[in-house]
Amino acid sequence: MEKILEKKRVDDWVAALTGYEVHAPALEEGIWGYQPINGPIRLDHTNTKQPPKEFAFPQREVFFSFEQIKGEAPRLKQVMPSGPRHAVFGVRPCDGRGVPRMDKVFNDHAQDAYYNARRKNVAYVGLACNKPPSANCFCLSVGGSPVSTDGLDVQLTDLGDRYFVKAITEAGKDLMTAAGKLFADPSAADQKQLKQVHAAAVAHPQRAVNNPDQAPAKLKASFKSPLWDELAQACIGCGICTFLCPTCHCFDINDEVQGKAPLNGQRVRTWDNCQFPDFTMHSSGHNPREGTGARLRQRVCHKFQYFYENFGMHQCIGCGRCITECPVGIDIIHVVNKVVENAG
Amino acid sequence: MSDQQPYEPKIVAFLCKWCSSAGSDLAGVSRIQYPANATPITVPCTGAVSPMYIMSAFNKGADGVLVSGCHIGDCHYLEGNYLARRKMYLIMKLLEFIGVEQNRFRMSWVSAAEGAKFAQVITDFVGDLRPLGPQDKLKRAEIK
Amino acid sequence: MPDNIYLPSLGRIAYIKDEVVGERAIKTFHVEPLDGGWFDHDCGQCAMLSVFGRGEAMISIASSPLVKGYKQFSIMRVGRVSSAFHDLSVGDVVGIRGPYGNSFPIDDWRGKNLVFIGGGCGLAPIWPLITTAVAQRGDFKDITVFYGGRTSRDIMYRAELEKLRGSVDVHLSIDKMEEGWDGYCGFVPASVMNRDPSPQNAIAITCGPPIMIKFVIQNLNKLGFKDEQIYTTIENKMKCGIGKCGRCNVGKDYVCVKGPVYSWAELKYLPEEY
Amino acid sequence: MINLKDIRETARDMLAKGEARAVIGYRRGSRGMLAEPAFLTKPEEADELVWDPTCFHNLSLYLVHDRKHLAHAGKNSGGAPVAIIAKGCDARSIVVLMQEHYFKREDVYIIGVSCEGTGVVDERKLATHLNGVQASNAAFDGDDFVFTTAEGEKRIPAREVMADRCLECRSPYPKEHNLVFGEDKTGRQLEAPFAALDRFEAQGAGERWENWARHFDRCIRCFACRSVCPMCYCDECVVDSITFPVTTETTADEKASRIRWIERSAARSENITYLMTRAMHLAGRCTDCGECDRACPVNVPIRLLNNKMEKEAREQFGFEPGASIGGPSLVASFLDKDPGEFIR
Repeated sequence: MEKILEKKRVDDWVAALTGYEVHAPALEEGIWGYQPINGPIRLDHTNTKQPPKEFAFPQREVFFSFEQIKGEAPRLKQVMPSGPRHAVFGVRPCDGRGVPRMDKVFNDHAQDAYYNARRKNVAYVGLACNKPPSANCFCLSVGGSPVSTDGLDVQLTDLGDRYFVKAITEAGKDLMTAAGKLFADPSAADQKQLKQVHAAAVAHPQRAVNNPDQAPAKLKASFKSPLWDELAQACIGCGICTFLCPTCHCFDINDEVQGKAPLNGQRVRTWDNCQFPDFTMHSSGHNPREGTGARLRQRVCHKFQYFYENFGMHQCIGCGRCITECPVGIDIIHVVNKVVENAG
Repeated sequence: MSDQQPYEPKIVAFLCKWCSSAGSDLAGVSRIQYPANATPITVPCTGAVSPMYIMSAFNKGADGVLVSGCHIGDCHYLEGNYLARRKMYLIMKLLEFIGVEQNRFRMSWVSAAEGAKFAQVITDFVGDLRPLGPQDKLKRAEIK
Repeated sequence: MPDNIYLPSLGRIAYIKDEVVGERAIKTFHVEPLDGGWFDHDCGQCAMLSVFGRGEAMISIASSPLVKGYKQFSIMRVGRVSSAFHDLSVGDVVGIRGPYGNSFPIDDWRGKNLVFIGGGCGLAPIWPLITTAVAQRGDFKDITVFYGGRTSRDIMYRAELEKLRGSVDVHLSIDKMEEGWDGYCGFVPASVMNRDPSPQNAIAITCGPPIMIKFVIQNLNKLGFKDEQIYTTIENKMKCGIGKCGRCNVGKDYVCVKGPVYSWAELKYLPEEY
Repeated sequence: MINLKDIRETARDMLAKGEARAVIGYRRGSRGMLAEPAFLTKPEEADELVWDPTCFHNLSLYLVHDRKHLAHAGKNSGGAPVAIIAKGCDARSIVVLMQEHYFKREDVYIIGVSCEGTGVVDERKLATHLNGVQASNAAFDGDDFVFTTAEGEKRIPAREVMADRCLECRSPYPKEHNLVFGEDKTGRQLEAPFAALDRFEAQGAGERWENWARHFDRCIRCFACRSVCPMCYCDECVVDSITFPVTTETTADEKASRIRWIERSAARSENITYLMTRAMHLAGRCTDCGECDRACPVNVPIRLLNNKMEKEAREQFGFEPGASIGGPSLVASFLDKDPGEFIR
C-alpha cells in the first residue's frame, strides 16, 4: 500500500489511531526521546538518544511476584505485559533493522514470552533519512540503508510538504486504513520524487566499516591481538555504549525484596552490560573477561563476528550512538577497521 | 489513607548507644508519655552514621529520619559527634536542595540523663511530620 | 520448553547432607517436586535453582536420570545464592527451572572403558554419569574413578564412592599426606599417571578446578588419549540459561546452550573465555 | 598562549630519557574534531599530542587506572613516574588523590596546562550554536574558539560555548605542577562562582523537587558519571562491585553478607539513592572538573549536586577541595565553629 499524506494531516492520522498509544520523538532537556503523544507530533528529529528497543525490551521487566509466609510454600504470580497497542512514530531505518535482530535473540533456542508479548503489541512507523542524522552514521557499510524498511511496519519519506507513506506489513496497513480518508494515491510525479529522494539519501557520504564481509573471519583470527588492550586503554567501563545500542540485549535477573515478613517481592529483569567489570565475574572471583580489552573485544566481536556466525548477519546496524556518546572517544568503526586491517 | 486509620509518621531514629539510646531508655523507664512512631536503631556513635543509612531509611519508606547523639564535648570517642555534625549538615543541605521538606530530617543531642528531652524531640518531630503526610519522594515505589 | 521459561517450578528440600565442612563447605540436597512430576534430564545437564528473595544460580544436576523421585544437587558455599542454600532446612521450598545445556553422549560410549577424573566439587557434574554407568554396569567395560581433594575432609560422596568399589576401580587422592590415609598422596593429574589408564577403547571424563583440568588433559594426551576421547565440562556466570542474557558465551557459543559438556577436540579451538 | 610544540617536546624528551614511563595526554580521535585520551610510551608518539578546546577529559582518572593495574599485577610501584597533562581542575583532582594517599607525589609528573582566559567547550552548547554544521577542528585563540567547518572557519567567543564549570572557574591554573605551560590567570572570573547552582537554587523547594524528579527519572544507571570520575576509585561501590573486589580469597561469608543497598532497576528511588550518596561521597573531594555532567548521556545535571556540596563546604567550613596535599579532608575534620544551630 503506497499513499501520500500531507504533513499538516499527520496529527489527524495520529488522532485517528484510537486503539493505539502513540509515541513519537520529543525534546526534553535537549534530548530526543520517544514520548507518549497527546498533542501535535514533530518528525524533525535527528535520531533519538535512546533507540526504540525499550518498547519490546524495557530496561526493567517484572517476571513474577513472590510471597512466602515462613514455613509455607512460596506463592508465585506471573506478571505478563499487557496494555494497549503501541504505534511508534519516527523510527530511523537503522533502528528498524535492530528489530529483527532482537526478534532473533529472543526467539532462538527458546521463546521469551515477555519480549514476544510486548513485541506483538507494537508497530513501528519509520522515517527514511534524507540525509544522515548524525556525523557517525554508518548504516550503508553494515548492509543497511537510509531508506531501509527492514523491521518497520510503515515507512514515511519526507517529500517536502508531504510524506510518501508505504505500508510494509499487515500491521502497517492497519495503521493506514485506520485513517484511510486522509491519504491520497501517489501521482507519477510523487513516485518520481520518491525515487530521487531515496537515491540522494543513499548517495550521501557516510563513515564506513571498510570490510564488513571480512570482519567475522578477521576478528576471529584476532582474538589474541594486543590491539584490544591498546584500543580499550581509555575505556572507563560505563554502560553508555550498550544501554544506548538498539541491538544490545544482555540482561540481569534479580530478586527485589519489598518486605521480609512475610517475604514478598519480585523477580525482575534489568538491562546489563558487558562493559561492566563484574558482568562475567564468577562467584569465586574468577573473571574470564578481566580487562577493558577483553570486554571491548566482546562487544565488538558480538556485533561483527559471533552474531554473524550464529545468524548470518551483523548485529551492528550502524546508528553510531556508541561512537557519539562515548565519553572517551571509543569508536567502533575505528576499532573494527583497525583490527581487521591488522589481521592482514 | 482511610479515615479509620489516621496517618502516623514512621521515624527511623539512629541513636548513639552511649547517650541518646540510653536517653530513650530513660524516657521509657520514667514512663514519660511520647509518641511511639520512632523505630530506634542503636549505633556506636553518630560519627558512624553513613549518609547511606539515611538515604536507605528514606528509600525503604521512612517519613522522617532522626540522628541523635551525645552533646558536643561528651562523645565517648572524643570527636565522633563533631564529625557527625559536619556530615549531617551536608546531607541535610543536599536533601533540602533536591526539594525534600526540611522537617523530614532532624538531628539532636540527647544525653543519657535527658529522658524528658528525648520524649520532647520525638514529640516535636512527630508533630512536624504529621502535616507533611507520607514521604513518597525518596521511597521505593510499589511495582506498577 | 514451557511457555514461560523464566517461571520456576517449586521443589521441596527432602534431604540435606554436609559433604564437606569448613571454609569451602559443600552440602548435598535432594529436591522433590512440590506437586506432581517435572522435567527429565540427561547426564551433565544443569538446572537454575532459586531461593526466593535471594536469587538464582545455575547448578549441575548430580543425580542420575534414572532417579525419578528427586534431583540431587551438591552446592559449594561461594556466594550469595549458594550461601542462602546452605541456610535452608529440610522441608523448605525452592524454585527450579531447567534442564539446561547439553549432556554427555553416554549412548555412544556403551561397550567402552570409562575413566573418570574429578577434583574437589568437580565430582558433582560427572556423578550422574558415574551412577548411571554403574546402574547399567553390563553396558560398559572397565570403569575407573580418580578423585581427589585438598585434604581427606574435602572428599565428597565418600560413602558412595566406597560403595562403588567392587564394580568400579576407585582411586582417591589428597594433596598432602595425612595420618591414616591409605590412598594416593599428590595432585589428581599425578594420581592418574600413577595408574596410567589405557586409552584403548576408552573415554576419559574430567571435571574440577581449571588448573587441574589443564594438567589432567596434558597427562591424558601423554598416555595416548586422543582429544576426541577426552570430555570435560566448563562453567561461566549465567543468568537466563537459554542463551539470551549474554554473559556465559565463549566466542559465539553460549555455554548454557552449547555446553557445559565439551570434548577436548572441540574445546581446544574455542577462545579461552571461561 | 600555549605552544603545542613545547608540550610535544617535553613529552618526547621525558620518554626518550626514561624520565617517565608513560605520558598521558590528548590526541585527535577518529570522530570529528574531538580529542581523546592518549597514552604514550614511545618518544616518536609525542607528535600525536594535541591541546585544544575539546581536551575536556580529566586524565587523572587514568592515574587511578594505572594504580589499579599495578595493584592487580601485585606491584607497588611502576618505577619511573607517569607524566600527565593536567588542567587546573585536573591538577586539583591529582592533589586530592595524593591527599588520600592513592599515590605519592613522586609517582606522577604533572605537566600543567593553564586554561588561561577560556576553558573547554560544551558539546551541547556548541551543537546548538553550529545548528547541524559539523566541525572538524577546534582551536584556542585568545578569548575565542575557532572551529573549522564545511562552511569555512567559524570564530565564536569562547564564553558562548564554554562549559558552565569553566565559566565559573576561578583557578584555571594548575597550582600543583612539575612544569606548567600558559599564563596564570587565577582569580579570573567569567561568571560568578556557583552561578548555575545559584540560578537553580533560586527556585522554591517544590520547583526544585519537580526538576530533580524529572532528572532522576531520566537516569539509566549506565554509571558513566561514576566511571569517568577520578574520585570514584573505590574497589567496591555501594551500588555494586566495580573492579576487582572479589578475589579468590574473598570468603563466602563476606560475599553473602554484602548489603544490597540499591536495586539494579533504574527506578527513581534507586537513582536518587545512588546519585545522592555519590554526591555525599564526593563532598570535599570533587574539584568540579565536570566530567560526570559531560559524560551523562541523558543530561542529568549531576554537577549541581556536587556544586551544592562544594558551596556549603566553602561557605560553612572554609574548605577548598584539592587545595593542598597535606590538608585535611572535609568529612574527617571539623572546626569548633562548625554550624550546629540546626541540631535540637
